[in-house]
Amino acid sequence: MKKIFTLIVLGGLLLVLLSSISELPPIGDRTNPSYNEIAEYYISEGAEDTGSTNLIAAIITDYRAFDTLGETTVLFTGIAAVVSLIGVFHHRKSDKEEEHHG
Amino acid sequence: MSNIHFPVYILMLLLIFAVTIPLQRKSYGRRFQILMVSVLGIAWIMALLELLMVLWDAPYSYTFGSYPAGIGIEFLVDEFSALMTLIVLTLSLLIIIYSLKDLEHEIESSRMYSYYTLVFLLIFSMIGMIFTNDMFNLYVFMEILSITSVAIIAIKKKKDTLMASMKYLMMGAIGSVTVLMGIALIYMVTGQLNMSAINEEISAVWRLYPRNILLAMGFMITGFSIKAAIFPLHNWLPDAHSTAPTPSSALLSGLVVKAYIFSIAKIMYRVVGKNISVDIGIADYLIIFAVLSMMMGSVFALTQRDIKRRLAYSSVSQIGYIFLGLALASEMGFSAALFHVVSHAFMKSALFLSAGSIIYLTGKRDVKNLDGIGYEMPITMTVFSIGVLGMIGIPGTSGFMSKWYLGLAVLDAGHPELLIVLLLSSFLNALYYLPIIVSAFLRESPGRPLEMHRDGIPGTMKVSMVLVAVGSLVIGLFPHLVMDIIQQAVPTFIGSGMGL
Amino acid sequence: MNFDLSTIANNINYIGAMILFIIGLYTVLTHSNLIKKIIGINIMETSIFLFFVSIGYVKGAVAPIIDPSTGDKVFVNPLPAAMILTGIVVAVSITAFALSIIIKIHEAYGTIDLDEIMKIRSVEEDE
Amino acid sequence: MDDLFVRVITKMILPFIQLYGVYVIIHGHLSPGGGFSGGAIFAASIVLYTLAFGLKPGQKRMPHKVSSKIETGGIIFFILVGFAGIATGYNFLTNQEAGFPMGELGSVFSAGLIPIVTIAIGLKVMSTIITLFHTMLEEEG
Repeated sequence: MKKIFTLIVLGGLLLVLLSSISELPPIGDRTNPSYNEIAEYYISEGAEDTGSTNLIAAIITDYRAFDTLGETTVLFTGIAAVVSLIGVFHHRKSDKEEEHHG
Repeated sequence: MSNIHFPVYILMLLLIFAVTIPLQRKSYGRRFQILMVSVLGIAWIMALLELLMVLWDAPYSYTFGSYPAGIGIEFLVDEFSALMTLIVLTLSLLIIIYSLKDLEHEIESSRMYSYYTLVFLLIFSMIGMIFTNDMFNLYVFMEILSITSVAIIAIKKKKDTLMASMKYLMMGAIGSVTVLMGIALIYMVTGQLNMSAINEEISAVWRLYPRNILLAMGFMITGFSIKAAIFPLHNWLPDAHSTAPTPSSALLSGLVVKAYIFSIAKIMYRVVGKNISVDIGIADYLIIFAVLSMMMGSVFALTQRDIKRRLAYSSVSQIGYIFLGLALASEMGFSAALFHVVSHAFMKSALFLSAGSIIYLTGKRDVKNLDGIGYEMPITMTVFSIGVLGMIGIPGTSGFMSKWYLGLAVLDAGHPELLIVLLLSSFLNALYYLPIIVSAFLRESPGRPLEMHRDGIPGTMKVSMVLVAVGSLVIGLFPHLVMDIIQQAVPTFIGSGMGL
Repeated sequence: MNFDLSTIANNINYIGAMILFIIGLYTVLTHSNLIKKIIGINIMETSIFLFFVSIGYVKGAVAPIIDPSTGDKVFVNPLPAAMILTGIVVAVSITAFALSIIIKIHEAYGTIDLDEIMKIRSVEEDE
Repeated sequence: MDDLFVRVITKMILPFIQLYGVYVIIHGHLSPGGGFSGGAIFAASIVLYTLAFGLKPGQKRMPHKVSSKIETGGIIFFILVGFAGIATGYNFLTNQEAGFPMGELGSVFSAGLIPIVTIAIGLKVMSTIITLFHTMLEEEG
């Protein structure tokens, strides 16, 4: 019952999404609004500004390096969260904790 | 002392401290606690200087990598974001002081370092979300926030906590994915990620690609609403906030939800712009959901017997107030919403901290068992009462002022019928909050003489709790302290900002 | 809403992304197995990566790596690709954390099926 | 997985995987790849080693003590590189103006802070993936 209901709702959502396809900017067109002066700036000035031939590397580590700092922090957060939940503390397994369990 | 790098200094101080916590050699103890509080203290001083600087000079934009905004990432430091940062740091400082003793009862001692790593990352990401003026940067900070906010619940490792955090993580992940879809749709037609730059382009785009903007708004508002727990999407919140350790509940209810709401405000007013938000008609829908949230949150709260669960449901209804302000799409409504963000942060933190103290001392979570607790813990119950009176909206409290502003905004926007909803919701608030106070102070507890005691909780918990309550009172008695800053910030916020 | 074949063929990436998004959402909402829910979230994330990268695609263009020896070429938009790199890392972190919660849930309840967990919980509450 | 073939083959291809990972990290600013992909490739080698030889020998390759230092070090290093921009009077994470040597376009030693940051990220990603894998294995028993 729940499955059918979800299916109907999501089917409706899919129809709404698909019906808007023809109104989206076409794929792969050079005149698309997303291929604007920002993208052209990266392509024309990227090598000059950053000295990197790989423009994606230029963006992630120079133009938008702060995002990448956030991203490494996400990784750090992920591992901190995992360790907080299931980590076994080898190097800090003090006598106190042993007492706790024993 | 003017220095434009203050936002970076605050963020990096928090981040550096967070990442160095796992390297601590000594076992968790007093030395670390002092270090932690002083780091937050330094960050707090910097935030205060930052606010004074912005008020003295003018809002400014800070670009990373010295590239122009749009090419690089931009921070927009305006009055309200500086104020929000100060409030986030104030409350987190007080909550962390509270947590020093309280946490010993709630999580394993070997997880203390992990907990504080996560809390510092949480504060870091909230401040990042407040300052950023870049859509994708907002998403990155939001992800840090959604992982840490789940992790500080799950760390308790009780059975129900695990299920609650799983639910929260699932809903949160769906929310983030939805927001990212919205960002993609907006990027598709504007080619910009900078919020002010999008705002400049969007009026032209709105005519060319209305469907894109409509879908993008739908996706983003839905995504953030999941994370901010608006009524039909709220079902993770009561579980998560009530099972979490008390300091986490206070952080989550007081601050984290506000960071998401502030993001919605940014999307509606700074990115898409007020006029288009109204044209799309999204404002009208939001009013419906806000009203539903206000009413249903209170109705659900009435049926709860667990005190923390009752507080959590009350958060749902209070978030409805903030949404109502945002949905009015007027400057008055907007500033009322921002005011309520601030005042609710203080009130809810005070409520959760005092409820946590009750649980700490007596272990009682059921509101039926709180008879006469006011004599056993007078300070705690006074703090609780201040929070409650604010929630109901007794004159002189910050809650009254936010309802007052909200009422004025509702009348100004020409929706007098919403005033009834406001009053009805306040009445419901009174219905589920007042009995707790009445029974705490006026009823006799079974098997205990009715005489004044001193609260048997550690001093740090008392001090921090009282300071939060005092903060709430100060905002209530001198609302202009906050309101002036908000009104100064509204033009820069709604106007396209500084942009490219 | 005119669905001729060329519209579908030209926008196959967007259509695929949207269908994947719905499939992912359906998986999250209906399956009771927690691991399958995680898979659903990953499908949703992948669908958005596909969507985002398709935005940056330009017909006939090459990957945005400049070769100083050859002349000017048309490059695809590098910004979406850079953002997706960030998005993938975020997805990895969330998946890892969700899996670790599932490990703990399995420890606590002995099952990772949501329906069975609900049954266990209702029995516990009755006691 | 106690299998002779797996062990022998793993030992044989391990250095090549690691070399490839290092190559991808170092050439991040010249060719497809970078810190994240290179770090993941390098981590895959240790994951393979752990799968073939068991948890204990795998952990010897990457003890928790070392990995936690790398994680912290990677981020702190990134932040310090960023502060170089502030120290020279520009904003956080400034590259060229902050005086990082730009070198010749297309050579390995070029592009200022990009390779430096890429190496830091590569180390960080490597240790994160290995630690995640080992932590989950430990929990399973």
